[in-house]
Amino acid sequence: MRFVEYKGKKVFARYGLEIPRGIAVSTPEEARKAAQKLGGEVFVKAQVPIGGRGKAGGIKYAADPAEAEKRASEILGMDIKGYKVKEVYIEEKIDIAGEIYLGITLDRSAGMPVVILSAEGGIDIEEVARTKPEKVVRNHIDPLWGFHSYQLRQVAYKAGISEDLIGDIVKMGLKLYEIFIDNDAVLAEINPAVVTPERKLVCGDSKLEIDDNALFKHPDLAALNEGIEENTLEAEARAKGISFVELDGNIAVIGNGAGLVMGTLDSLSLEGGSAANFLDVGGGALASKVEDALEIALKLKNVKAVLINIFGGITRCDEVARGIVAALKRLKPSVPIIVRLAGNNEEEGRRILRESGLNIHIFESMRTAAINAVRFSREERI
Amino acid sequence: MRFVEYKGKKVFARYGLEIPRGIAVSTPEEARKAAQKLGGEVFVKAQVPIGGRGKAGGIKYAADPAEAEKRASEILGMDIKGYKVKEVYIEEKIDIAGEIYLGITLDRSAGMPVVILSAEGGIDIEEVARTKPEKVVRNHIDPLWGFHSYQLRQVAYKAGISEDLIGDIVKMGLKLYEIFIDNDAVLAEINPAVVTPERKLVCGDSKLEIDDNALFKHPDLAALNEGIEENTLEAEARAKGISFVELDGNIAVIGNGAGLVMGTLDSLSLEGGSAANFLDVGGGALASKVEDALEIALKLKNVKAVLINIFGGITRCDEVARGIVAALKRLKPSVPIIVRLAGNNEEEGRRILRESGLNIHIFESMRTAAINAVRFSREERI
Amino acid sequence: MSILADRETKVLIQGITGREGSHHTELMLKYGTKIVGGTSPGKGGQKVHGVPVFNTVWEAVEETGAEASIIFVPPKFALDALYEAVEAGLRLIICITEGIPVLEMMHAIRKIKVLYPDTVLIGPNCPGLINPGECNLGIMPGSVFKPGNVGIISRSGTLTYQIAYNMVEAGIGQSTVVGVGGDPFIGTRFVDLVKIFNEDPKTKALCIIGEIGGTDEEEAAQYIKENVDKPVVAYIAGQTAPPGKRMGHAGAIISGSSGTAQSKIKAFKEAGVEVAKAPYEAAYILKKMIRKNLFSI
Amino acid sequence: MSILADRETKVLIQGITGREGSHHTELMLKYGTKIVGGTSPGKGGQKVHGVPVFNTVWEAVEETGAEASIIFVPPKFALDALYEAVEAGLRLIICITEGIPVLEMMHAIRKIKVLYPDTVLIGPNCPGLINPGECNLGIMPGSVFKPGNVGIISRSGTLTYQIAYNMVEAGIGQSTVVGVGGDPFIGTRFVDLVKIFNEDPKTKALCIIGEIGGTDEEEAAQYIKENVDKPVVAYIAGQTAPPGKRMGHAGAIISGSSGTAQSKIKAFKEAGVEVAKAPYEAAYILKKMIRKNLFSI
Repeated sequence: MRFVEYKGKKVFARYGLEIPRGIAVSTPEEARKAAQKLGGEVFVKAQVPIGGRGKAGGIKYAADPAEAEKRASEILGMDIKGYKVKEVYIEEKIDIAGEIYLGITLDRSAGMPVVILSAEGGIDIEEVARTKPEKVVRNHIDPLWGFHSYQLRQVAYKAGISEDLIGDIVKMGLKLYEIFIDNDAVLAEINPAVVTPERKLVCGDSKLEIDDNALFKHPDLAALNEGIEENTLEAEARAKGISFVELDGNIAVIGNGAGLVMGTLDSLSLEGGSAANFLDVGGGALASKVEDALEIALKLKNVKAVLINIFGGITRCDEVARGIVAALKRLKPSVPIIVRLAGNNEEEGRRILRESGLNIHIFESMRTAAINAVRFSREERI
Repeated sequence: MRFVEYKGKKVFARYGLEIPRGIAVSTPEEARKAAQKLGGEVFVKAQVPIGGRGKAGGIKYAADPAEAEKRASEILGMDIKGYKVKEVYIEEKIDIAGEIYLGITLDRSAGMPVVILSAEGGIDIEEVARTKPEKVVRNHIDPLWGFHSYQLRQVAYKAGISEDLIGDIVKMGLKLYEIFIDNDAVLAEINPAVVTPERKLVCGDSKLEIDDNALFKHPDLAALNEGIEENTLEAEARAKGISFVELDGNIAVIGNGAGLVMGTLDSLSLEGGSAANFLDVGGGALASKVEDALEIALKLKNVKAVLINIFGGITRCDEVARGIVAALKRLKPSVPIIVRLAGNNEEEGRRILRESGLNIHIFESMRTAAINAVRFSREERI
Repeated sequence: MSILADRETKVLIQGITGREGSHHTELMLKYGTKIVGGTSPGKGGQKVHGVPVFNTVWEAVEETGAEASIIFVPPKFALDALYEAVEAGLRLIICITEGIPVLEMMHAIRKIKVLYPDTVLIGPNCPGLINPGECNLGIMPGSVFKPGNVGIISRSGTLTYQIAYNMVEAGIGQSTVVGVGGDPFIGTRFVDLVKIFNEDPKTKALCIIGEIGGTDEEEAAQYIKENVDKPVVAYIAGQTAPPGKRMGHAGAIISGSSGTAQSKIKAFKEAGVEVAKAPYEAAYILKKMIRKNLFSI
Repeated sequence: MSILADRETKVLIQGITGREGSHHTELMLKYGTKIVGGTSPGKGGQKVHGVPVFNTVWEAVEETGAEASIIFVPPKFALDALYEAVEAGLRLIICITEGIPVLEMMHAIRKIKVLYPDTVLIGPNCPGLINPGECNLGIMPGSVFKPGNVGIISRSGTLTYQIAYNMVEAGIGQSTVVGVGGDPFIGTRFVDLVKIFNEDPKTKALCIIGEIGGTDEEEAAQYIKENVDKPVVAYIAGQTAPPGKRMGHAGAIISGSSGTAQSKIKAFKEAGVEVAKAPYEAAYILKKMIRKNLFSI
C-alpha cells in the first residue's frame, strides 16, 4: 500500500522527523485559503501514490493565494500515470540550500534491507544513480546485527555529506529505519531531504509503501490511507480477491496461478497477439469468483477476444465451467470466448461448457488456445 | 533499582496485564478510607522493595475498613529486612482458585534471559524449586531468535498448566517479556499469578528490578520510583557515587576497587576479625570522595576500628591521604584508624599522613594492616 | 534414497485441524506420504484422518520421530509455527502459507540461516514438493506427475503442473519437483536446489521454471555455468510484463533494471541453458535433448 | 609472539579525544604500546599526543591497518563504538567503559559470538590487558608488573595490581595479565583465556583471580581439570560476602545457591588448583610451587 505524500509525511512526523507546514485540499477555493494560512508563498502538489509527479507537471509554485487557487485548478483532475488527482497539498515554500536523498528498501538478493544515501538528491536521483553511481552510497542492514549510528555515519562520510550535517543525517536515518521496521514498510524514502539555508534538514517529500501482507498489524495505517483513489478496475478486482493488472493489448486473459497467467501472456505474445490484462483467480477458485473475474475482464476497453486458461490442480475445472456459464448468460458479451480447461475434472468441465448452448471455443491444449485467441483478436467481428 | 509492589503493578498494568484494584497509603486513617472505597474486604500489604515480606508479617487480611486501619497501623513502621515500611498498599481481596509462578530473569552462564514457570506458585516457590525441581520449568530466550508463543506454550504444557489457562499464560508471558526488554529489567516476576474461580489470570504480586546502568534510558521509571526509602547509609553512599553495603562485623573497611575491598573483607576474616561494611571509592578517587567515604563509614554502629586499604593504580595515594587527613580533622573519630597505602605515589601519601600529626596507624603490607585492624578491633579502648 | 524426501520420510502437518490442512492431509495420505502426526494447539489427543494431533511440535517429534513438517497455518500464526518447527529440529520444513508479512519472513529466514544452517526451509507461499510415486509434501496435484528422471524447480504452482503435464504427454517423468514459492524472500532458492539436483544420481536433466523479479535465476545460471554438466531447460514467466507492476506474486515485480526476463534469459543462455519462449516449449526442448542423446529416459 | 597482543600490535583508541581516552593514550604510548590511531566522530584530522584522529573506525583501519581497539567511549555511545569496531574487522577489542546497560551488552555479546566468532572482545567494565615489557592495552598501572612467565586472569582491577605486586616482591613476573571485567555479561570469559594461556609456551603457570557471582570460575575449573597440566593458583574475592548483596561489581552478587565462593573453591580444588584464602596468599603459593619444582622462573 502506497501513501500519498502528505499522509506519508504525517507518519514521518509522528516519529519526530521535521516536515514543512502544509494543508491537503480538494478544491481550488480551499487551496487559496490554505495558501493564505501558510503565509502566501506555497507549492501546490498533486497527491497521487506514484513517483514522477514533478516531471508530469503535478507540482507547481504559487507566489500568492490567488495563484495557488489557479495552480490547484490546473492540477486537480489531472491524470498522472493512471491516477486522477483528487487532492492537492498546499505546502509552505521552504528555501533550499541543498537536496539529499535518503531511502530504505528491501534488497531481495541480499535478503536484507538496504539504506541508500546520496548528497545529490532531488528529482534527478535516478539520473545520478545511472551516470554517477559512486555518488549513491548503499549499506545493507543485517536484521540480526541491527542498525547503528556508526553505519549511517560511515555512509554519510562516504557520500560526502558535509560535516555539519552528519549528526542530523544519522538521526534522520535512524528514525527512518524505525519507521520502516515499525510499520512493515517495503520502501521508506525522503527525496529530497532539504537542507535549509539555516543548515537544518527537512523532509521535502515522502515516499512510504507498506507491505500489504502486514496491513492487518497496522489498522491505523490502513485507516490513514482510506480514500486513496487507484486505478478503478484494479481496486475492484482486489476487493474481490482477484489479482489484476491492466495492460495494452486486446486479448483479455483469465487464468489460475500467477505463473500460468504470465505464461499465457507470453504465449499470446509468441503467437503474435497481445494481452489486455493480467488476471489471476488464484488457487481453488469457486464458480462465483470466476464469474467476478469475467465481469472485470469484460469491462476492459478494446477487447477483441477473451482467453480463459485453467489448469486444474487444486482448482476444479467443473467449478470453473459453471462460473463461466453463469457469467456469460448474465453478461452476454459480444466478443469470442476461448476456453482451455485441463487437469482436475477437465472432462466434466468441458461437458458443462458444451451443454450450456453458449458459443464457447473450447481447446485442450494451451498452445492451440493461444493461437486461436490471437486469430480471433485479429478478425473483424461480423 | 527495585520497585515496590504497587509501582511494579503500575508498570505491568500499562502493558495490559490484569491487576486487582488497590490504593497506596501512608497512614492507618487513609488505609481505612481506601478499604471503604475498595468494598471493605481487603489485604493490607507492606510496600518494601524486597522479597519475603509475607513471611515477615508484612501482608495481612482485613475483613472491613476498621480492621484495615488496625492492620495498617501494625504494619506501618515495621522494619522488614532493613527497610522501614512507610507505605502500605490496600488491595481488594480476590478469590484464589490457584497460584502460578511466572518470572523472567537473566542467566549469566547461558548469556541469555530465562523464563521460569511453575503451576505451583505462591510464597513457597523456593521450597517447590528445592524439593520438586521438575515442577519449575525453564526456557532460555536467545535474543537473536526472539521469544515466541510456541516457547511459552511448550513451557506451559511441560509445567502442567491446565488446558483452559494455556492461552492466557502465553499472553501473560509475552507481555512480561515485553516489559522485561522495554524497561531493561534484570528481573520481572509475577508470583503468584492468581487463577480466579472464574478461571481468569490476575497479577497477585509484582517484582520488577531495573538495571541501574539503563536508568538513563527510562526517566519515567526513575521518576515513578522516587521516594523509595532504602537502608539510609547505602542510599547516602550511592548519592555520593560510593558503592556501600552494610555488614555485621566491627571493622569499618574502605578501599578502592570492588575486588580489593572484597579481598580486604576476606583477609580480615582470615585473620580472625570481621568487617562492618563493604565500601568501594572506585578508581581514581579524589580527596573529597575519600572524605565522604570516611564520613559514611564512621556512621556505622559498633565500629571498633577503621581499615583503609588503597592500592594506587589509577588512584593516587597522596590524594587519598589528603582526604583521610581532612576527614579525620573534621570528624575527630575515637576509634583507631589503620591505613595501608601502596602503589602510585605511596611515599608521598604516607608522608602526608605522618606529617598530619594525627594518630594514624600506617602499614605497607596488606596482611600486616589486616592483622593490626583485627587486633585493634579486639582491644578495649581506653 | 531420493533427495529431500521419499516414501520413508516421516512427515508432520502443522495446522492439521484447519480446512486446508485437513483436506491436503487426506490427499497426501492417499498418495502414500508417511504422515505420522499433526499439531494444533489445544487439540492434542484428537485424530484427523487417523493421524494423531499434538499440542506442540516438540511433543509430536518426541512421540513420532517426525523429520519433516508442512505448515498450513494462517499467516498470523505461521511464523510462530515455523520457529517452533525449526527449534524442534525438523530437517525439512515446507511452508505453504501465503500472505506472511515480508519483513518478518526476511528476518526469520536470516535467523534460520545463521542459527540453524542445516535446516531446509521451502517456501513460504509455495506448493511444496513431490517425489512422483514416492511421496507428496504439499498441495501439488499428484496425478499430474509421473516417476522419471527430470528434476523440476519452480517459482510457480499451476505453471509447474502445466509444464509437467506437457512432459508426461511427451513421455518424460520427474525425479523430484519443488515449488520454491512466489514471495520475494524464500528459504530455499533456485541455486540451493540446483546444487542438490546436480548431485542426485536419479536426476538426469533439470527444468527450471523462473519468473520476472529478483535475481535468483541469474544466481542459479552462474552456478550452472561453473558446476553443472546435466542438460538444463528453463522458462521465465512474465517476459511480456511491464516494469513496476506486481503480477500476482509479490516476488514477480520488475524494479529498475534488475529482475527483467531479458537479464534472466541472457544469464541462462550464457550458462548453456536452453530457454523456452512459452511454457509448452519446455517439454519440446527436453524431447529434443533426448533425441540428441544429451540424456536418456 | 605473545598471546593476544605484543609490541608490534597496531592499536586504535576509540574515544581518544575524551578525558580518559586521551590520558590513557599518553600512558600507553609511554609504556611502548603501538597506538596507530584514534577515533572521535567529527574530530577527524586532529591529533592527540601525536596520534591521528579519524571520524570512523572503517577509515582508521583503512589508513593505519589497526588490528586491536580500546574503547573509552561513555556508556551511552559505547555499544555503537563496539559494533563499529567489530564490523570493521578488528580482531581484538577491549571495552574499558563501565556502566553499559546489561541487556544491551548481553545482546551485543550474543551477536558477536554468532556473527563474528573470531573477534575477541575483552570487557566491558575491565582494566584491559598488559603484556609486561611489550605493551599495555588498557588502564592498568604498567609499573606494577614485570616480565615473567605467570599468566594472570582476573575479574578485578586493583586486586590484580595487589596480587601482581606481591608476586613481583617475590620475584615472580607475568607473561600476560588480562582483566576480564566485573560485569555479569562479558565477551571473553575465564575459560576462553585459560585455553589461550594453556597453549602459550611463554606461560608456565596461571593465576586466576575470581569473584563471587556467576559460574565462570566453575566453568574454568572444569576445563582445567580436563585439559590443563600447568600449575594454577586461584583466589576468590568475596568469600565472606552475604548472599543477595551486590558488592560493587554488578557481577559480584550471590543469587540463590549459585555463585557462592564455596562452590567455586570446591570446583578449583577438584581441578587440582590451589586456592588462596586471602589475596596476599597467592604469591606465597606460587613461590611454594617454584620450590617444589612445579614450574621455574
